[in-house]
Amino acid sequence: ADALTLQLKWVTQAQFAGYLVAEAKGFYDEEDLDITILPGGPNIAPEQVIAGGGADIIVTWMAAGMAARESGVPLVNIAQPFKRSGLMMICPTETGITTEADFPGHTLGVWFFGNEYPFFAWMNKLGLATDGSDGGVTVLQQSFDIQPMIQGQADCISVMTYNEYGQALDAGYGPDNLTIFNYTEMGNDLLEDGLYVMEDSLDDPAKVDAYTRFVRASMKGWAYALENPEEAAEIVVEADDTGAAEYDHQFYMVNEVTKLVDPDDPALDMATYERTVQALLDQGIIKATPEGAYTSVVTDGLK
Amino acid sequence: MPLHHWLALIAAWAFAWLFVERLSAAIRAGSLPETGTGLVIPVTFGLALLVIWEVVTRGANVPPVLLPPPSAIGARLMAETNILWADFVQTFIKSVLPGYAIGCLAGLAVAILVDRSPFLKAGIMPIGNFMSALPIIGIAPIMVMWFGFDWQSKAAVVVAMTFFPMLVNTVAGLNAASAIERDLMRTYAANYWQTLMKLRLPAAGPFIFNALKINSTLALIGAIVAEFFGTPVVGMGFRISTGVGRLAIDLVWAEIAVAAVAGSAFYGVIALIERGVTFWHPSVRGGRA
Amino acid sequence: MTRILPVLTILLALLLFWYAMAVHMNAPWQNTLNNRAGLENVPFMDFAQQAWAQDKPVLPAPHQVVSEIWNATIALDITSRRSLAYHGWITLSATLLGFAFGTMLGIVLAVAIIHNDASDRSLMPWIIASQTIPILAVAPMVVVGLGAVGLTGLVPKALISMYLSFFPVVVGMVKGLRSPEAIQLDLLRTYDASPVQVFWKLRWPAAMPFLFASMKVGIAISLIGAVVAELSNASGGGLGVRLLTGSYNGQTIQIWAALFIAAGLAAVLVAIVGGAEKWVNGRMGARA
Amino acid sequence: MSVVQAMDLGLTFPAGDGDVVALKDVNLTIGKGEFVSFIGPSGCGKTTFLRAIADLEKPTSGTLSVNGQTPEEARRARAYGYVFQAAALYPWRTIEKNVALPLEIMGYGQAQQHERVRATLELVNLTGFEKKYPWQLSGGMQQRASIARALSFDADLLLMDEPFGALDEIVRDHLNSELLKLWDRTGKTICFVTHSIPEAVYLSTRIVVMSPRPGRVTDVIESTLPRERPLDIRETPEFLEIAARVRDGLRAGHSYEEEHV
Amino acid sequence: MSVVQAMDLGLTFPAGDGDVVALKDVNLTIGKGEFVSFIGPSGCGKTTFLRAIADLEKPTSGTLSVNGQTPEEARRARAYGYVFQAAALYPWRTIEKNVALPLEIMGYGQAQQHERVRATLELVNLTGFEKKYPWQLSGGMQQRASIARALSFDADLLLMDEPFGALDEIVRDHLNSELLKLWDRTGKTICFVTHSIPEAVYLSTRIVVMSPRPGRVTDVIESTLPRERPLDIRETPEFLEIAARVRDGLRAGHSYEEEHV
Ligand SMILES: Nc1ncnc2c1ncn2[C@@H]1O[C@H](COP(=O)(O)OP(=O)(O)OP(=O)(O)O)[C@@H](O)[C@H]1O
Ligand SMILES: Nc1ncnc2c1ncn2[C@@H]1O[C@H](COP(=O)(O)OP(=O)(O)OP(=O)(O)O)[C@@H](O)[C@H]1O
Ligand SMILES: Cc1ncc(C[n+]2csc(CCO)c2C)c(N)n1
Ligand SMILES: [Mg+2]
Ligand SMILES: [Mg+2]
Repeated sequence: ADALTLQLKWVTQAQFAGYLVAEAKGFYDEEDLDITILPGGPNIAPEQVIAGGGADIIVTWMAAGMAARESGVPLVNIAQPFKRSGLMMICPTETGITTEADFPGHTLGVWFFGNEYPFFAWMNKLGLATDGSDGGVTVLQQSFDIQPMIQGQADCISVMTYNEYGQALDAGYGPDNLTIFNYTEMGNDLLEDGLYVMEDSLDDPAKVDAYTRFVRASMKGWAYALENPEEAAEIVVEADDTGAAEYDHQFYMVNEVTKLVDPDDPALDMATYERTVQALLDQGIIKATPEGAYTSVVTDGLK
Repeated sequence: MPLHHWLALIAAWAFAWLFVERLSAAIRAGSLPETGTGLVIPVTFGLALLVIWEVVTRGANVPPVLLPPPSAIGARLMAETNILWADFVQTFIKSVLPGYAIGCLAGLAVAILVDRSPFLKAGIMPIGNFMSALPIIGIAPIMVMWFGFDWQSKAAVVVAMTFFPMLVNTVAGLNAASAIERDLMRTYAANYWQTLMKLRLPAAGPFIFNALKINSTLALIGAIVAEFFGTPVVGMGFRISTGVGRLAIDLVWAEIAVAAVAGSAFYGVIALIERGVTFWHPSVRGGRA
Repeated sequence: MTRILPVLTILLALLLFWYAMAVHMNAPWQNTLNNRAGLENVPFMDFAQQAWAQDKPVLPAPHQVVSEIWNATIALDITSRRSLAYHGWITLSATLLGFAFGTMLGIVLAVAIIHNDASDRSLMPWIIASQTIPILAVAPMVVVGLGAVGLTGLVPKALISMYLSFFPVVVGMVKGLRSPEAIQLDLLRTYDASPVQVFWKLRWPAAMPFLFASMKVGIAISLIGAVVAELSNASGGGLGVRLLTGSYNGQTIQIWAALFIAAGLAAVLVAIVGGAEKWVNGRMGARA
Repeated sequence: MSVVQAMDLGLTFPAGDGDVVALKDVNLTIGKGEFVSFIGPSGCGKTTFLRAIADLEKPTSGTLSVNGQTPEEARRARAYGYVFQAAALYPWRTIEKNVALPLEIMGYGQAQQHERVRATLELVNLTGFEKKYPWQLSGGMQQRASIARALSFDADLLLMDEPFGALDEIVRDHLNSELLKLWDRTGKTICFVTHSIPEAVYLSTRIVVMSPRPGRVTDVIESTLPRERPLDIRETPEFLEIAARVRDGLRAGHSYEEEHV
Repeated sequence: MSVVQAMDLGLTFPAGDGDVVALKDVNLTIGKGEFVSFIGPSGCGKTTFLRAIADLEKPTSGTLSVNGQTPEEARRARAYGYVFQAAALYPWRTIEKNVALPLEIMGYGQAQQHERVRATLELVNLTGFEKKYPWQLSGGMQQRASIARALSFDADLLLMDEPFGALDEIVRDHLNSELLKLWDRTGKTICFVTHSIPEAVYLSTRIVVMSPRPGRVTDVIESTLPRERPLDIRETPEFLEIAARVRDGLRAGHSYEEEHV
């Protein structure tokens, strides 16, 4: 069997249900693959891990992937299971924020560590300063939960539809007492969880073949998760070494994540790709239009 | 790694070693002055390290996103002085210094309080040990909850981190005075505070400075780590954590270099003060009795 | 009894303070909840009860933490991945290994420093500088780097523990090994004792008080190192991982439970070092 | 009124390998203005007795009163000055500051501190060494500094434990006569441990001879010498006779005689 | 061959507030088997001279040889045993272990260590205190333990810095005669610092009188006493005459004479 290591962008959770299900249900074995799945965390940059040779394939956001490419890690997108963004910004109504025009003077929470690009691209589009100057917004490096909102440290916080938004719902927040800015609906979405490999590995036909089988099995995993959300949630809980994943939350997450994934088509949508690249260029996150940052050789191989 | 890289490596090491040996022998023999030359040695050693680092990263083709060569770090250091300075002010001046001062003073005060009353000592020391062991990583989010996300919460983390070493060392130090030195105070019927000020605190000096030195490095680590848990978008810890995410590893190392220089200078200042204040201790006066 | 009573008194005072703070800090959120539910003029005691029973409180009440600890240790199979005892053991083993490495490294460096001028002058500043490197920044790189050469699990964590814990030992031991009075050194000079003899017969015993003071700090820091290392690598478990995942999910009670287990571990470890100190002191004829 | 009164005094040090009886059945009354010397073999309990008077050691039996009070009350009233057998100077203080230490503690004014330090340092011939640290002095100089420290404040009772042990004969003679003058002038009560028989006889109104294991008083010799004592009184037959008595007392309680000679 | 030879020896301690000249122009030759006492006011450099011989202090001028070698070579050859002015016992070792320390270092076997420790402790009359820690002993007992430590191994040169300062007359007499016997039996060379003129005269073949600021040798007195010296030789006119010469020498170099008396 071909051995491949997959580095996730975050801790073991239903955000990666397709891969975890494929592993648990033996879909990788069927493709004669031996897959090791490494959980991520707030201090693990998948781009760094793959550059150091610690992984063959990584799951990451396109903005971070392109930025890494410019910094000398030649990453190439081989598949894009996530079609839509799950990123939102929510503001409790008592802050008085109802439209983008209300932002100036308020504190907005953002995750950094490579997750800040969509936010800055958006602010750039609105023409709002983020350096603390007058008429702009104050940016807070947000922790990975909704506490900054509950404790009023930030007026608005970043959430993922499939994770923190669920926590907010649990805490009694909802559309009736929140103003929600959904990046996808606003047309500000940048591509999220895609699969990236090192450029030179694509010269090796055997590798390309292994990648192809990997993507095929993974998409089977996603399809299975979509059909069987209860079992998928159980698999995720089971796969979590730390014992922290809770079934109810993972079940919620499976259902939300599968809304973002198209299990039948892992191919990169060129229109969204172009828009993402343009936003990154506009914001100065990358300086030059990337060349060869994606390939369809793997997804073409699936057909 | 090609052969000539290996040779460069060995040469750099051998040269530095010989040079340092010679120099310190010369200082010992008194043919070179202590001050000034004293600095040359660690600098030489450091330069040797840097050369080795440069040669290894380049020679073995270590990906710069894992470990950049020092030359790249140096270039970044020069290019980003504004950012680095702002981060330094936020972290060192605003968080570390006040937190260090408060933490050390509190540790000292509680040690004295605890020392005063055996009841408190029996009660607080076990609980103090317990609290001190709360990993700062755990208290950092809590401090952010309590003190907000700006420097105040970082200073609070520094306070919590520096408190325990000071407490433990001071309690040990307050018992360092010898029996006969205490007896002398008894013969004067000196009251508690007189004995404290004139005997036990001076005798505890070496221990207190021990804590001050350990704390000078702990404080910086604490402040930087605390910034990983919610900060405004400035600060050394913030820059390091976001820098890794952005793969701006050379900026991260530039920040680390600033931290190392600031921390070493801080330590050096404390060590200088120590030499002045506890000049009488055998470890300082070379054991003359 | 005379040892328990003071501890109990202080503990009681702390508990009272803690309960009061819990009401104070959870009040805003409780008010929001009550307003939403249309409750008004809740009597104080009822309000307090509510504040002490929140799911994700800002500050959990002591009994919430205790029951979480209970549920996550005694009430669970020890091999379960939800068991804090299981995670505690993982952290403890990394701590102990790292502490052992760190203490040895610290002593070895201190010995080199006091015996060799060149290493004193060249090493010491860099040992100090090494400690100003924010470990959390380096930890993931260490984990990634060691992972690339195939080292995973306990060893990377223990190395980070070692990195933190050797420092207090070096500083303390350099001081301790230099603490003998001149006349005590002179005595051995008159015997033309070898450096090894001077070390074992004089410097080492004289450094004991410093060694133990350093080790107490060192072992507590070592635990912090293990926890920090776990934060960089969510696989494999450990108390640090519990802290991390607790904080993603806003599970404040889980965070506090893990924190208390960690602190409890450290307190026990420090106490063990303290016990060893007493024993050695006794063997060295210390005055009662 | 008696300054020190010991009745059936006993003091035992507990030790893992058998207790040490440092003092047993000691009965002694020292009146105001007396100069009492203690002499006896090494380890016979002289230091222990002085320490008990000074409330540095708790007797395990019998009673002990100082100035009619308990030793603790007397200590709190700062009834005495103590010269330890070892100098016990604080290494972080200069000689001058070491001597000023009791004055600081007892709240003397700056000017008075200065004057007293100057005078007592001159008395022990250490003028010029004010700014030195203890480790820069020879053994005898350290001892003199510690004497100066005990004399700097005016206690009515002086407890001196071999104060002149490390001094040469000339300085010793000098300090002996200075001490006698001081005693005569001020009417202080002095308890003085020494190993020198001539010194004991020269200085004392009474000489207490002690003997070890267990430490006890074996002889008390009253001096018949006049209060006024020039140095050459030491050659008079009367002096030599007292000295001989002391020597006999000492020898009687001494274990060497049987064992070794 | 001379054991110690000092030529124009000088030793200055640097100090912030003016250097201290501890030794100046010292010329002295000590032959094999001599017993030389050093006497002089406190602070005159006796300890410093002994320390220079022992290679514990580096002379700043002149030359010094020990056994025809440099002091360092002599020290490395374990040429001497040293009794310090302060006992310097290690607090974490029992008395017996303290005395065994040099034997351990010099690699004596267990049985031999045991026997030597027993014998020297008996010599200084400390049998029964083997298992005590230093702080459980009186000052004089500590001093005797440190003497035992220096005698436990057989060095040909003994450097003794006021070894008997804290001992009473009887023990002192006893140890004086034991030391003389040892010296006579073994032919050791002994350098001996004391403040007691009778002790110096009784023990020595030669007495070196020193005087302070700067420390220098002012007189060297040859003893005419026979090698065989019973204790009562101290009452002979010959003895008293030598003692008087020493006293005069001492007085001459002494600052007290002019200043105070
Ligand atoms: N480490 C030192 N630093 C500075 N000065 C010193 C030091 N050691 C000794 N001295 C000075 O050197 C002089 C001689 O000292 P030394 O100890 O040799 O005297 P000594 O003859 O042994 O006196 P004593 O009989 O009191 O022991 C003294 O004036 C002393 O102050
Ligand atoms: N802290 C202690 N613990 C145990 N035994 C002690 C202690 N202090 C003194 N002793 C013992 O008590 C006895 C008397 O000691 P003390 O110091 O009073 O003698 P001393 O008469 O002053 O002798 P020296 O002339 O040698 O100073 C000795 O046998 C000594 O071993
Ligand atoms: C370091 C880091 N921080 C934030 C995110 C954003 N994010 C995307 S998925 C997810 C988990 C919660 O749903 C979070 C927080 C990330 N990926 N990595
Ligand atoms: Mg005594
Ligand atoms: Mg001397």
